[in-house]
Amino acid sequence: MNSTILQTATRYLLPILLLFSVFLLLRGHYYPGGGFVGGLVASIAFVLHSFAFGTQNTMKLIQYKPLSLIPIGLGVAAVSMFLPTFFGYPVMTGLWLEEKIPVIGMIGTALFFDLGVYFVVIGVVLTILFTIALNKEEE
Amino acid sequence: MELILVLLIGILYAAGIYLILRRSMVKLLLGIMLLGNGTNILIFLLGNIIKGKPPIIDPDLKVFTDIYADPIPQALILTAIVISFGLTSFAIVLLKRVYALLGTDDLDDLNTPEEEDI
Amino acid sequence: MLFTVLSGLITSSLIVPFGRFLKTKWGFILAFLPVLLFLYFTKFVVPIGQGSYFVQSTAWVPSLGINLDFKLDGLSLLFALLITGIGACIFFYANAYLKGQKYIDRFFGYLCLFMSAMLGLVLSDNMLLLFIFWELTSISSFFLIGFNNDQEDSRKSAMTALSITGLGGFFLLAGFVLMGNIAGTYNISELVDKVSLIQQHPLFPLIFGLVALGAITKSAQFPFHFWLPGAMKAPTPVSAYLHSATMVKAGIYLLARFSPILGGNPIWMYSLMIIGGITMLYAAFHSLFRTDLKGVLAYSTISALGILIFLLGLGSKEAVIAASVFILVHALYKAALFLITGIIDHETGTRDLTVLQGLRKVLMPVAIAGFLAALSSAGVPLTFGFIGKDLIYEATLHAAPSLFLYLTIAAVATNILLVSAGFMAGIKPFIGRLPEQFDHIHLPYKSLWIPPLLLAILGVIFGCFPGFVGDWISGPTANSILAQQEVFHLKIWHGFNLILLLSAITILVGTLVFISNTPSHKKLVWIATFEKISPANIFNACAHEIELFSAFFTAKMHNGYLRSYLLKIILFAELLIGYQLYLGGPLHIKWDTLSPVSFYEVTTVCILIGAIVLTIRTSSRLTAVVATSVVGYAICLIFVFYSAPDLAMTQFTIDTLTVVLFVLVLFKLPSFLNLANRRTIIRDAVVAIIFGMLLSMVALRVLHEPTTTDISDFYGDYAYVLAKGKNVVNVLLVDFRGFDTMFEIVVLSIAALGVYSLLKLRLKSSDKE
Amino acid sequence: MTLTTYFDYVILPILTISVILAFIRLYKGPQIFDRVIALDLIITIGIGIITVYSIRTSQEVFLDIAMILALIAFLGTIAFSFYLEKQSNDD
Amino acid sequence: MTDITLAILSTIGALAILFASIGILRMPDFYLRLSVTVKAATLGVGLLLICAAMTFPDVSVTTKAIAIGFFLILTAPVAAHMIGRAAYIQRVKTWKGTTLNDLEKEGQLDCRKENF
Amino acid sequence: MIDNQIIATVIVHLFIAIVQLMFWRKSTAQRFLSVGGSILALILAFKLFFKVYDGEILTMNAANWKAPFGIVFVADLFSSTLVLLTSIAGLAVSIFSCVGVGRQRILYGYFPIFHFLMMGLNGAFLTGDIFNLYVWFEVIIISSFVLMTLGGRKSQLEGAVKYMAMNILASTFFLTGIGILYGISGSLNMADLAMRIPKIQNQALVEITATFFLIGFGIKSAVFPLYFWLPSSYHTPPSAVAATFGGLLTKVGIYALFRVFSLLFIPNHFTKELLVILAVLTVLTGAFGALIKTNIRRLFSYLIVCHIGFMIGGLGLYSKWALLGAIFYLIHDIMVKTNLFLMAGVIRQLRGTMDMNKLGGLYAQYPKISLLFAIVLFSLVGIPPLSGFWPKIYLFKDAFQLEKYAFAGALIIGSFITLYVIAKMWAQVFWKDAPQPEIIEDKFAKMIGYRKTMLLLPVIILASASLYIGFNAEAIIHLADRIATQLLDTSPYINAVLGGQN
Amino acid sequence: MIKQFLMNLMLSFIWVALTGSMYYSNFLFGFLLGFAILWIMNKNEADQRYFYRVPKTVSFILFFLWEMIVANVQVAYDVITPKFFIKPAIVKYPMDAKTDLEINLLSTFISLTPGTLILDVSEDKKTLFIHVMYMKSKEQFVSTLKNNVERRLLELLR
Ligand code: NA
Ligand code: NA
Repeated sequence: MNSTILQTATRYLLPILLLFSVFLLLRGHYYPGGGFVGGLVASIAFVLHSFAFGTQNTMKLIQYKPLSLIPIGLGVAAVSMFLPTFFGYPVMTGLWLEEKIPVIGMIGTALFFDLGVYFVVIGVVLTILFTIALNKEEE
Repeated sequence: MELILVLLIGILYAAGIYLILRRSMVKLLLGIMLLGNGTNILIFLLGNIIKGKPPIIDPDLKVFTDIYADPIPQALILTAIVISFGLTSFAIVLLKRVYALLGTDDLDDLNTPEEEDI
Repeated sequence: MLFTVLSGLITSSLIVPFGRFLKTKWGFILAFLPVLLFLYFTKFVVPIGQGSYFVQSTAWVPSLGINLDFKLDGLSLLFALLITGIGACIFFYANAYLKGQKYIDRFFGYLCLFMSAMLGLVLSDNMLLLFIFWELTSISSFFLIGFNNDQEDSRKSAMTALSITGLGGFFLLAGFVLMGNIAGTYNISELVDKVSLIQQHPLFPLIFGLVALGAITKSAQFPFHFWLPGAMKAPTPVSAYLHSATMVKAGIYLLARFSPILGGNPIWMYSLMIIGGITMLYAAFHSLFRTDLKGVLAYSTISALGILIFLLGLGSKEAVIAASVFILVHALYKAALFLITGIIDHETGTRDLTVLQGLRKVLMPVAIAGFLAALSSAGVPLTFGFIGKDLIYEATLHAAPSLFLYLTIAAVATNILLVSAGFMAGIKPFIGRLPEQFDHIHLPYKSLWIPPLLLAILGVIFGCFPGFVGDWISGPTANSILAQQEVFHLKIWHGFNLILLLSAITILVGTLVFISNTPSHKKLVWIATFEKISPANIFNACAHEIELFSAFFTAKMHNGYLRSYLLKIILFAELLIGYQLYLGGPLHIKWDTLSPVSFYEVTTVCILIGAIVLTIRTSSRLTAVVATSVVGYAICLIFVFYSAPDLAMTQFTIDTLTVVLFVLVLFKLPSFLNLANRRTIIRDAVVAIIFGMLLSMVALRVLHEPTTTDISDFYGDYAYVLAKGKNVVNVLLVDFRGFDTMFEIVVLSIAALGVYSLLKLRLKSSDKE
Repeated sequence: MTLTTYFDYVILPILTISVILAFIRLYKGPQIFDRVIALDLIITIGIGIITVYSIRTSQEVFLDIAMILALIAFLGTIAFSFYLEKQSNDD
Repeated sequence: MTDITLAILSTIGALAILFASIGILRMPDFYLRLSVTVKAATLGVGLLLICAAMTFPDVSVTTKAIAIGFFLILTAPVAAHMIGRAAYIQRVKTWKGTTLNDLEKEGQLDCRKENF
Repeated sequence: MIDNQIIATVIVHLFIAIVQLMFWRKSTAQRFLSVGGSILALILAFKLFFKVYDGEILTMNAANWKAPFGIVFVADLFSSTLVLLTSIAGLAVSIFSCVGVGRQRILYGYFPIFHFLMMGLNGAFLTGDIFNLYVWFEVIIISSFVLMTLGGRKSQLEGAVKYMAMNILASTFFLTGIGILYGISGSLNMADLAMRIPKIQNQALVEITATFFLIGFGIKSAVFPLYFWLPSSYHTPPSAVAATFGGLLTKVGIYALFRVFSLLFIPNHFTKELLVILAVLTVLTGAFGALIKTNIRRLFSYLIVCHIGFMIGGLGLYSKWALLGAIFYLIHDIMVKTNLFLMAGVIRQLRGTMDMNKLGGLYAQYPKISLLFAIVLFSLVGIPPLSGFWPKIYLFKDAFQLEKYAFAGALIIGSFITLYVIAKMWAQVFWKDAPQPEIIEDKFAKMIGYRKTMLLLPVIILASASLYIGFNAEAIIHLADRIATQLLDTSPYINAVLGGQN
Repeated sequence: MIKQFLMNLMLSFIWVALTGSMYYSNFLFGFLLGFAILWIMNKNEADQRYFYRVPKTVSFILFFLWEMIVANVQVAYDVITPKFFIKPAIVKYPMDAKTDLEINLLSTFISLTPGTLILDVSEDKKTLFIHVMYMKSKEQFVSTLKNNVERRLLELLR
C-alpha cells in the first residue's frame, strides 16, 4: 500500500508506539500495563510499519528474524524464574534489589520476567503476522 | 446488572455453539472466539465484580483501604485471553492452509479418503 | 514341578537365538526334553497310586492371590504323563516329519511353549495360574495351526480357533474371578472346602456357565466344535498332539478338576450331558461323510470329547472311572492314527480316502500300527479300547432309571459310528490294491513310524494288563475327580453280561457300517448342503453381522462431519447439565443482591448482542469479522466499567491483532455459502439456545452463592508489602501466579512456531514420515 | 445538579446513544466500508466514554486504556483498508 | 467556575460526537459518512479529554490527556484517508449529487504496485 | 516439605526446548539435545519416583507463596508415577524421532515442540492448582496441534481441524468449570478446594460443576459420546507424534478425571453409574471401530478408545480394587500404546504403508523384529502373564463384587475383540505374503546400522518395560495399590499441601 | 532555532523547579516567561525566526480550531436538519508541499477540517485528491485552501 500519508505517519508513530510499549512494560507492576500489553503494543508498531512499507522492509528494519526473539524472551523469563533456586528459594520466588532505581522503581526478578514476556509477545506476534504476510507475497 | 451479564453469558455461549455447528470453518473460528469471550465473562462475573475500583493500590498507600475488584478472575482471564489468542491465530492460519490445499472452507469437505502419504 | 514348566518355556525362548541348531542333524536332541520330563513324572506314579499328592508353591503375585501353586495328583499326573509321553513321540516324529522345513526352529519353539503351557495348566493349583496357562495354550496353538502362514486357509483356521477358544477363555476368567470373589481364594484345593458356599450362591449358575463355556469351547463341543476340523490345517504332528491328545482335553481336564467344586448338581449334570450327548452323536455322524483322513479323525475326536463331557456330566463313580480310562485310551489310539495319517500324507502327498488303499504293501509297520490303533478305537477285546468302552456302557447302564436307556442308546450309537471312523482311518488306507501312483513309496525314517507303532502297541499292552493301569493311573485320576480315595480295579473280563453284548453289537454294526460306507466326494457334497444351518455357518453369519453392525455403528457415530460430532458432544453436555440443574431444584432470583442497572452498561450489552446477531446472520466473512471485533470491544468496555483496566487493554490489543490476522488470511476466501437447510438451522439454533440457557442458569445459581474472598484479600494485603507491586493483577501475573504466565508465553511461542512451520514447511517427497 | 449527575444523566447517555447510532450503521452496512468506518467511530466514541467514565469514577488509570485505544485502534481500519483495496469483487 | 467550564466543554464534546453518529447514519454515501464522522468525533473526544485534564489536578493526567488527543489527531486522518482511498479504488459509488470527480478521470489508481 | 526437584523434569524439558530453539535449523544438535535431555529427565523422574514411593507427598510452593495463595506443585505417588512413565515414553519417542522423523520436520521445530509437549504433560501431572492445570492443558493441546499439522499434508490438516475444534471445546468446558468452581469456592488450589467443597451449602451446584469437568476431561480422554476427535486424527501425523499422542494425551485426560473425581468431587451414586455406563459404551464403541479398520493406525486409534473404557469403568466402580486395576491399566497402557504407534512407524519404514491389505510377509522377512512386535501386541491384548492381563482381573473382580455385570460383559467383549483384531492384524501384516511384493518400498533395509538401532531401540525399551510390568506384576500392583490408597484417602495430600492447617 | 526552543524549554523547567508546583499552568507561565526573556536577549541576533514562528504557530492553531468549529457547526446543522445542503465533489488539488512531512501535515489539517477529506496522493506526490462536501466552485475551493491553509503551513515549516 503505497500511501505517502500512511508512511509518513508511521515514521512518527513507530517510535511513539515503541516508547509507549516500554512505558507500559516498566510500569506494569504499579499501574495497568506490563509485559503482555507492552509487547503487544510494540509488535503493533512493527505491524503498522509493515502495512506502510511492506513486510520485507520491516524485516530489514528489525534485522533479526522475529522468531529468534522467542527463545531470547523465553530464556530471559525462564532464567528469571529459575534464578531463585540458586539462592535456595522455590522457583519463581521474587528477588528484589534493596535500592530503588529512579524511573523504573524496584528492580527484581519479576521485572526481568515481564521483560521476557515482552520479548516473547513481540516475537510471537511478529512471527505470526510476518510469516503470513510474506507467505502471501510468495504466493 | 448481574442479570444482564448472566443473559449475555447465555447469548455468547449460544451464539458460539450455533456458530461451531456451521459448516464454514471461518464460522467455526468465530464461534470458538465467542465461546472464549463467554467463558471470560462468566469467570469475570462469578468473581466479585465491583464498579470503578480497579485492584491497584493507591500510590500513597501500601494496602487497600477501600473495597476493590477481585484481581484473581482478572488474572485468570488475562491468561485465558492470551492463550486463546495463541490458539486462534494458529487456527486462523490452519484455516488458511486448509483453504489453500483443499480450495474450500467447507468443513464437510474434510473427508478425503484415507491417504498413505504422511 | 515349577522347573518342568519352566524348562519348556526356557527352551522355547532359547530357540530364538539358537534356533539354527534344530536345522542340523542333531536337532532330534530336543526330543529328549519331553522324554526326561516323562521319566520325571513316572517317578510319581507309585506314590500317587498309593494315594498321596504333591504340592509346591512359590510366591509370584501374592497380592492378587496368584502364586505359582502346583499340585500333582492323579488327574494331573495322567495328563502330565500324556503331555510328556505323547509329547516325546511327537517331538521325535516332528523332527523327521519336518526335516528340511525352513521354519523348523519356530515350530519347535511353539511346540515347547505349548508343551510347557499344557503342563502348567494341568499342574496349576491356582485358578488364575491355570487361566494363564490356558491362554498360553490358545496362543501357542494359534501359531501352530497357522504354521503354514502363507496359506490363507491356515491363517483363517488359526483365527477361528483362537476366536473360539479365546472368547471361551475370557468367560473362563470371568468365572474364575467370580468364584474367587465368592470363595475368597483362587487356590483350587482350598476351593474344594468351599463347595457349599459356591454352590449355594445365587450366582452359581453364572459361574458354572462361564466355566463351562470356557471348557466346551476349548474341547470343541457342539456348537463350538467347528474350529477343530479347521485346525487340521496345522502340520500333522500338531494335530496329533494338540487336537487329539492334549489341548482339546484341557476343557475335559478343567471340568474334571472342577467337578468336585461345581459338580454334583442338576445344572452341571444336565447341561454337560446334553452338550456332550449332542456333540458325540453329531460329530460321530459327521465323521461318516469325510473323505479327508484328517477330517475323519477330527470329527471322531470331537465325538470322543463329547463322550468325555457326557461322562463327566453324568458324574457317577462309574462314569468318572470310564472317563479316566477313556482319556488315556483315546489319547493313545488317536495320536497313533494321526501320526499314521501324517506318514501317509508325507509319503503319498494325499489324505484323500477315496484314493488311498493298499498301502500295507509299502508301509507295513505303519499298517500294523494303524491296524492296532483302529482295533483299540473299535474297542475290540484285548485292546485298551475295549476296557474303555466297557466302562462307558457300564456308566450309562448305571445311570438313573429314567435316563439309562436313552443314554445307553446314545453311547452305543456313537460308538458304532466311531468304530467305523476308526477303521476308516486305521485300516482303510492299507487294505485293497495298491494304486500305481504309490508304487515308488518307501518306508520312511524310523523316527516317523516308530512313535505311532509304539503308541498303538501300548494300547494293546494296556488292554492286556488293565489292572495295572487302573491301579496306578486311571484309579488315582478318578479319585482326584471324585475327591475321594477308592480302589478301582480294571479287569479284562467281566463275564458274559449286557455290557459285553453291547460291545459285540457295537463292533459288529460298526464294522458293517465301515464296509458299507465307501467314502465318496458326493456324500461330502451332500452333507455340505446342510452346512447352511451348521453352527460354523451360524457363527460366521453372526460374525459377519457383527462386522456389518460395527461398520454401521462406526460410520453412524463417526461419520466424518465435524459438526455432527460437535452436536453430539453438545447434546450430551446439555443432557447432563440439564439433569443436574433439574436435580438442583427451582431457581429463585435474589433481587436484593444484584447491583443497579445503568444505562451505559445496558447499551453496551445491547450492542454486544446486536453484534453477535450480526456475526451469526451475515453472509459476508468480513462483516462477521467486524461484528466479532465489536463483540470484543464491547467486552473491553465491560471490563472498563467493572474495574479491570489490564484486561481491557489486553482484550483491546488482542482483538485488534486478531482483526489484522483475519484480514490477512481472509484475503482469498470466498464468501459464506448458505449450506444449511432450514431444518438444520432450526435444530442447531434450538440446541444452541438451550445450551446458552443452561449456562445462564448455572451462572445465576453460582451468583447467588455467597462468595469467599479470603484469597483475594490476601493478595490485596501482600501485593505491595511482600511482592513489591501495586497493580495486583500484574503482581498476580508475574509473582503469585507467575507460573501460569510462564507457560502461557510458552503456549504463545508454540503457536508462533506452529504458524511458522505450517506456512513455511513444504515436505519433499523424500521427507515423508 | 452536581457534575457527577450531569455526566451520568446527560453526557454518558448522549455518548451511548451515539454508539447505538453508529452501531446501527454498522449493522445496516450496506457495504463493508460503511461498517469499517462505523467500527472506527464506535471505538472513537469508546475513547470518549472511557474518558468520561474515568472522570466519573476519579480513576485516572482508565485513561491509560483510552491512550491505547487512541494509539492502535486505527490499525484495524488500516488492515481493513489494506484488504479492501486488494480484494476482488466480493462482499 | 471549573464545573461550568467542564459542563460546557463536555456538552459540546458529547454533542459533536452525537452529530458524528447521526451523520454516519444519515449521510447518503460512504464518502460523506466518512467525512462527517472522523473530525466531529475527534473534536468531541478531544473536548472530553480536555475535561479530564481539568478534572484531575496531576500533570501526569494532563499530559496523558494531551497525548491521547495528539494520538487521535495523528491517527484518525490517516485511517480515514486509508479507508477512503480503498473505497475509491474499489469504486464505491458516490451519491447522485456529487458534482465533480477528478479522480475518476485520472484512473491512475489501477496500476498501483502491491507491496504488502 | 519444599522441594524444587518436583518440577525438575518440567524445567529440563523447558530448557531443552529453549536451547533447541536457539539451535534452530541445526538438526543434529537438536537430536543430541533431545536424547540427552530425555535421559536426564528420565533420571530425574526416577529420583522423584523413589523419593515419593514410600508415601511421602512432596510439595513445592512456586514463588514461595504458601499453599492456597500461590501455585503449588505436588508430587504424590500418582503424579510421580505418571511423570516417570511419561519420561520413559518420552525417551523412547525421542530416540525414535531422531531417525523416524524427517529432516524437514526437525528443521521446522519438531523437537522443541515435542519437548514443550513433554513439559506440558509433566506439568499437568504435577500441578496442584486447577487453573494451572488448565494452562498445562493448553500447552499440551497447542503443541499437539502443531505436531499434528507439522508437515502440512492434506490428511494431517483435515485431522487437525477436527482435533482442534473438539479439543478447544473441551478446554472451554474445563475453563467454564474453573470459573464456576472459583465462583462457588473462591479458591483454585486443589487441596484447598477439597477442603472447601464439602462445606458449600448448595451441593447441587457442586455436582453441576463436576459435570463441566467431566465433559471437559471426558473429551480429552475420548470417552464415549465425546471421543470423535481421536479416530479422526491419530492416523495422520508421523508415527513418533502419533506414539506420543496415543500413549500420553488421552492419559492426561484420564489422570485429570481421576484426580478431580477423587480429590474434589467424590463421585456420588449418579456419577458412578454414569461413568460405568459411559465406560461400557466406550469399550463397545472402540471395539466395534477396531473390528472394521484396515489401517493399522486407525485400528490402534479405536483400540485406544476401547481401552479408555476400561479405565473409566475402574473410576466409575470407585472401589479400591477397581481403582487399582484402572491405575495398573493406565501404567500398562502408556507403555503399550506408545509402543504400538512406534511399531506402526517401523512397519511403515519396512513396507511404506500401514494398510493391512497391502502389508504382508514381515514374519518371513524379519522374524526377530516380528517377535519383538509380538511381545508388544500380546501385552496389549493382555495375554497372560503380560502386562494387560493383570489389571483386568481387578476390574473383573470389582465389576462382579459391585454387581456391574454390564461392565464385566464389556470387559469380556473389549478384551476379546482386542484379541481378535490383533490376531487378524498379525495374520494380515506378519503372516500373509505381501500381496504386491514388487512395489514394496523397504527403507529400513537400506538404512545403516545405527539408524536401524535408533528405530528399534525405543520399541525394545518399551517392550522391556511392558515385560517388566507383566512379569513383575506384584511390584506394579503394590504401586497401584498405594496410588489407589492415596486417591481414596486424600487427607495426606491435603495436609501436605496446606501444611496441616486443618 | 532548535537551540532556542530547547533553551526555552529549559527555562520553563527551571521555573517549575523554582516554584515547586508542577501544574501545567505554571509550566505554561514559565514557558511564556522564558520566551519573553529569550526574545529580549536575542533582539540583536540575525536569526529571529524562532520568535516569529511561535506566535505564528499559535495563530495557525487558533485559526485551525476556529475553522474546525465553524465547519463542524455547518456539518452538524446539515446532519440534524432533514434537508441536505451538501454538494459533494472529488477535487484534484495541486500541492506546493514537497517533503513527506509537509504533505502529511497538510493532509492531516485538510482531513481534520469537516467537509474535506484526502482520498489519495498521486504517485508523483504533486497532487492531492480531496473529497469536498460543500463545493461552490472548484477554483474557489482550491484557492481558499492554497491561501488559508497550505501557505500558512508552509510558512511555518520552511
Ligand atoms: Na499488567
Ligand atoms: Na459469587
